Amino acid sequence: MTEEHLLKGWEEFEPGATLFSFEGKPDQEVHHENNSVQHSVADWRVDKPVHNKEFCIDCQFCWVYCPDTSIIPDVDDKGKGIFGHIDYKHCKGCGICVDVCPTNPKSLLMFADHLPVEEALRQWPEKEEKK
Amino acid sequence: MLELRWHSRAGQGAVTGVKALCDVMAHEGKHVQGFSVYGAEKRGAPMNAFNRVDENPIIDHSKAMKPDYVLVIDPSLVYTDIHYDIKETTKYIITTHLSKEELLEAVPAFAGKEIYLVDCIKISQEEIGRAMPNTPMLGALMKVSGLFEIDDFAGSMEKLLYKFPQKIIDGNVKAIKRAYAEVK
Amino acid sequence: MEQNRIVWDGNMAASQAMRQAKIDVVAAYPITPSTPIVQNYSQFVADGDVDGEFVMVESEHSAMSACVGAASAGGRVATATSSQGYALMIEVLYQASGMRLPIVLNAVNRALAAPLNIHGDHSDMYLGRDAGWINMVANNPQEVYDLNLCAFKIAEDYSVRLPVAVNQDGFLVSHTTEALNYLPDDEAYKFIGDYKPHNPMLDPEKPVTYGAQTEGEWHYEHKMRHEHAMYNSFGVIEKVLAEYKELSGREYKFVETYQVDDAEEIIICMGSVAGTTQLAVDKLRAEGKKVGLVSVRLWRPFPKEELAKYLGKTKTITVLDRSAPLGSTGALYNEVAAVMVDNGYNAVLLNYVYGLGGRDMTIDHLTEIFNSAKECSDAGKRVKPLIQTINLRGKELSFY
Amino acid sequence: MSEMKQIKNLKQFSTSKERFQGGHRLCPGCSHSIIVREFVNATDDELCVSTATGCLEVCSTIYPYTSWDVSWIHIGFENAAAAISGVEAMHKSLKNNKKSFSDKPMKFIAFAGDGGTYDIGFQSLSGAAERGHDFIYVCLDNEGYMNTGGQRSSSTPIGGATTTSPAGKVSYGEKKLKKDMMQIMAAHGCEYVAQSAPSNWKDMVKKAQKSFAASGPVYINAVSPCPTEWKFDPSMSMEISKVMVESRVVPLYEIENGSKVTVNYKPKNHVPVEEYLGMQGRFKHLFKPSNKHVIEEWQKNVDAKWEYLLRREEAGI
Repeated sequence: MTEEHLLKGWEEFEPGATLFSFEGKPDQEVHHENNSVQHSVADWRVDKPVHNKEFCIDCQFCWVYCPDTSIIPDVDDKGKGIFGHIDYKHCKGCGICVDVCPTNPKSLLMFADHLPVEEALRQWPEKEEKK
Repeated sequence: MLELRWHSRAGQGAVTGVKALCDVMAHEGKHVQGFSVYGAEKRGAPMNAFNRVDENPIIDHSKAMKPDYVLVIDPSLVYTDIHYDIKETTKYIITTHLSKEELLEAVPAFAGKEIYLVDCIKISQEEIGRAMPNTPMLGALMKVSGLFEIDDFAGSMEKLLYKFPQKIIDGNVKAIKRAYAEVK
Repeated sequence: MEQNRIVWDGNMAASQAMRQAKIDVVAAYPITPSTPIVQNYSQFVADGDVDGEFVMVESEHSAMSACVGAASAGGRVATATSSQGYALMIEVLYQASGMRLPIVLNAVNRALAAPLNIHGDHSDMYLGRDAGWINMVANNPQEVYDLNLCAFKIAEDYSVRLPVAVNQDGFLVSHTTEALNYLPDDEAYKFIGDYKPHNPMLDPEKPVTYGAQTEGEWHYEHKMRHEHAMYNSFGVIEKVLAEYKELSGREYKFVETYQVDDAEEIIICMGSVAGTTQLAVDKLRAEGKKVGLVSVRLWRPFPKEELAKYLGKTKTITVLDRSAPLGSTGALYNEVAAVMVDNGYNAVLLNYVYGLGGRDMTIDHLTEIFNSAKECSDAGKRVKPLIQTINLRGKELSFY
Repeated sequence: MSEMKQIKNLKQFSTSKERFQGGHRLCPGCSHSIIVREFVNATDDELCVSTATGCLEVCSTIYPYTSWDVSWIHIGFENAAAAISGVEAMHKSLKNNKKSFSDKPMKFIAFAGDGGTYDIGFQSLSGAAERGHDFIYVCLDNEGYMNTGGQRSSSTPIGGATTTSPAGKVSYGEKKLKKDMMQIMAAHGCEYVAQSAPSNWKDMVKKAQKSFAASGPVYINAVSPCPTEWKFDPSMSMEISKVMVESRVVPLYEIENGSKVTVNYKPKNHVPVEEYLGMQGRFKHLFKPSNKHVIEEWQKNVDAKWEYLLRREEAGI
C-alpha cells in the first residue's frame, strides 16, 4: 500500500520520474520522503529476530549480513561499532542474523512476530553443550 | 541550370571532383548541388556522380537529369552505356589515350556527338604521381565550357586543397592546367 | 549577422553544428548513411577541434544507452544513426524521452530491411514516431545545419526537457553537397547557450535516481506529464525558431507552404521531395493549374492546428508517405485525415506510397500525381483508389 | 585520488555511513543486498551506480521509493555497462573542461544479475570493458533469471532445475556447464577481475577496495545464493554461500591485469560437492540413482577447475 500523501497529480511530479535520496545535502542525513527508508516492510514478517544483550559480543556479523539494513549499530566511546538495535520497520524476518550469530547461546533468536520482546527474552534457551 | 553527369569507377575520385566543382562554383556565388548514386558496390564498380549549378537555389532532389556535359574519367567506360538521358546539345569530355578517329571506330555510338578527348589518367600519373583523373577532368571542363578563366579556377582549386602536402597541391594545379591545354 | 558560405552535404552540416554546440559527450556507432557524421566527428576529435568526450561504442543500442547515461549525468549529449541502427536504438529512445533527457539525434533516414536497402525512405522515422521525441524534418543541408542548432536549444529548455531528432533523407540530403550559410562558431554557441544541468547524477550534493519502476498507481501520471511537455513544446519551438530567424535570417515554420492560398489540389509531404514538388507546382501554375504544396517540418509534436489553416478550402489533398504502411493508410495520411475530420473539412483525400528505398521521385511523377488529383477535384469525389503507387514497375497496384 | 577507507574489522566497518537503505522489496534472505552493502559501504568516494533490469533494480527503486543514497540509473536489461560508460564519459568530459559539479573523488559501478551479464548484457559489458572506461561491473550471480520466476541463464550450472530447464521424467535439468565469465573478462584485459561470495565479507570488501583503487575496467563475479529459486530457507543464504566456498564450487580468486591468477582462499577441509547440492531444492532430483552420474560430473568439474587455478597461480601466468 502506498502512503496517501505521495499520490500526487501528474503536474506535481518531478519530470522524468526521478527520485531523490535526501532532503537537503547528504551530510545533513535527512532522508527524502521518497527514500525507501521511509517505507515500512514490517508486514512481510511472520517471525521476528529478538536480540539478547546478555550474550552479545558485538561481533557485528548480524550487521554486515543483514539484507535489509535492519541491524542499526551504535558507536562506543572508542569509536567502534557495536550492536545498537533492530529496525523492525525494515526487517522482513529472514533469520540470517540468527544464523550468523556465533555466540552460545545465540544473542539473536527468532520468535513469533506478535510475541512481546520481554516474553521472548524470558524464553531464551540455555547454553548448548557441544555434541 | 547547368547539369553534369560523371561516369567513373568507384575510387577514382568522381565524388571528390563533384564536390570540388561545387566548392569553386559556390565560391563564385552560384547555387550548387552535387550527389552521386551509391550502392553496395566496392572499389572498381562503375558509378555516376552529378553536378547541378544555377543562379537560383536548387531545390530539385530527384536524380532526373538531362546533362549538359557528360564527363567520363575512366577510359574503359566508353564501352558501356553512357548515352542515356542525353539531349542534342550534350557535350562529352572523355578520358582516353585514343584519338578521335580511333574512338569513333571503337565505339560507333559516339558518331554525331560533340566529344572532347583528354588523357586524364596519363596527366595525373605524370603530374600528381598516381592515377587520379578527377582534377584534370575539371581543367578540361573549364576549357570546353568556358565557365572560368583557367588561372582563376586553378587558384581556387589550390585553396581548396590546402590540407594536402604542397607537392600534391602543385601536382594537381599542373595537371588541371595541362588538361586545359591538351583537351581536344 | 555576417555568415560564411560553404559547401557541405547534410552529414557535414550536422557534424559541424554538433561541433559548434560544444557537446560534452557524443556516443555513436556508424551506419550508412549517417556514418560520415561519426567519421567527421572523429576527425574533429583527432584534430583537437572538440573538447568533449567521444565514445565509439559497439552498437547503436549502447550508443543511445551511453547517451542516456551521459545526459542524466549532467551535460550536453548528441548522436546520429539510421535505419537498422535506429531500430536497434528504439528501446532506449523511449527511455531517453521518458527520463526527459535533452539528447539530440541526427536521424539520417533510410529504409528498413528486409529486403536490405541503404537508401532513403521514412521507415525509420515512422518507427520512432511514438517514442516521445520531438521530431523535426530537414529538407536540405542548410536546414540540417539550422535545425541542429535549434534542436539543442529546444531540447534543453527547462519546460521542454525532451530529446529531439533532426531527420534528413539518407543520401538525398545526407550525401548531397550544397552551398549553405553557417554562423561563426561563437555566435552559434551563444545562440544555443551553456548547458543548464537539471538533476545531474554527478552532483554528489543531490543524489538522484533515474529509471525507477512505476507501476499502476504512477505510470499513467508520468506518461501524461511527458505528454504535457510534448504539447507544451509547441510554444518553445516557435520561440526558438523565431530567435533563430532573427539571428540568421532563415525562417522555419511547423508547416511550410507554397502556393496554397487558392490551391484546388494540394500535395502534403515530408522531406527532400518538398523541393521537387515545389518545382512541379511552378510548372503546373505556369499552365494555369491551381496547385499547391504543404511540407510538414514538425512531425512530433504534430502541428494539427497549424496544418488546419491551409486545408479548409482545397478540393483534393494528396498525402505522400515515404514508407510502406503495410496494411493501412500511411502515417502522414492518417494525421492529415484526422485534421480534416476534426475541422469538418471535406476535401477528397488521396494517399501515395512513394520513393521506397530511395526510388526516384521526379517533377514528372509529381505532375502526374497532381493531374490525377485534378480528376477527383473535377468529379467532386474520389474517383481514384485511396492508396496508389508511383514509379513502381509491374501491374498497377492500389488499395482501398 | 581517493584514499582507501580503513576497514580492519567489522567493528570498524559497521561505523560506515549506510548507502543502501532498507525498505526495498527484495525477498527475505536475498544475498543481493548483502553484496551491494558490502560493496558500496567499502568506500567513502562518491558513487554513481547503474543497474540492469533484475531483482535488484526492480526491488530497490519501486516508485515512489529509492533505496539508494547515491546517484543511480536504470535503463534496460542489457545495457547497465553502456549506461555507466556514458555517466563515466560525462564525468571525464566535465572534469577535463573544468565543469565538474564537485572535486570529490567519484567512482562508477554497474550492478547486474547473471542474465544481464552472461546473456543479454554481454555485448554491452564487452564493449564498455574493451573501451577501458573507469568502472566496476559487479555481477550478482544467482545462476538464473530469478526476477521473473527462475528461468535458466548461461550461468545456470549443470543439473540445475529451473522453470525453463526443469527436471522431468527424462531430464536431469540444465545440460550445460556454467559459462566462465571470469576468464572471458580477464581476456578483455580488465585491470582487475575477481570472484567473491557474500559470506566472506572480508574477501568481498578487500576486492571492493581493490576495485575502487583500480582505474580501468573491473569485473567482479559475486555469487548470490537465492532462497526463492534455489529453494532453501531464507535464513540459510550465508550458510549456502559458505559451503559454496568451502566445497570449491566458488573459488575465491582474482586475475590481475588479464593474467595473474591468485587464489585468495584455500579451504582446509574437503567438503564434497554433494553436500552443497543437497542443501537446495533445485538439485533435489540429482539424488535419484539414475542421476548420480551428474553429481559425479559436478565433482569432477569442480576438482578440475580448482587444479587449473592452482596451477595457473603457481606458474604465475
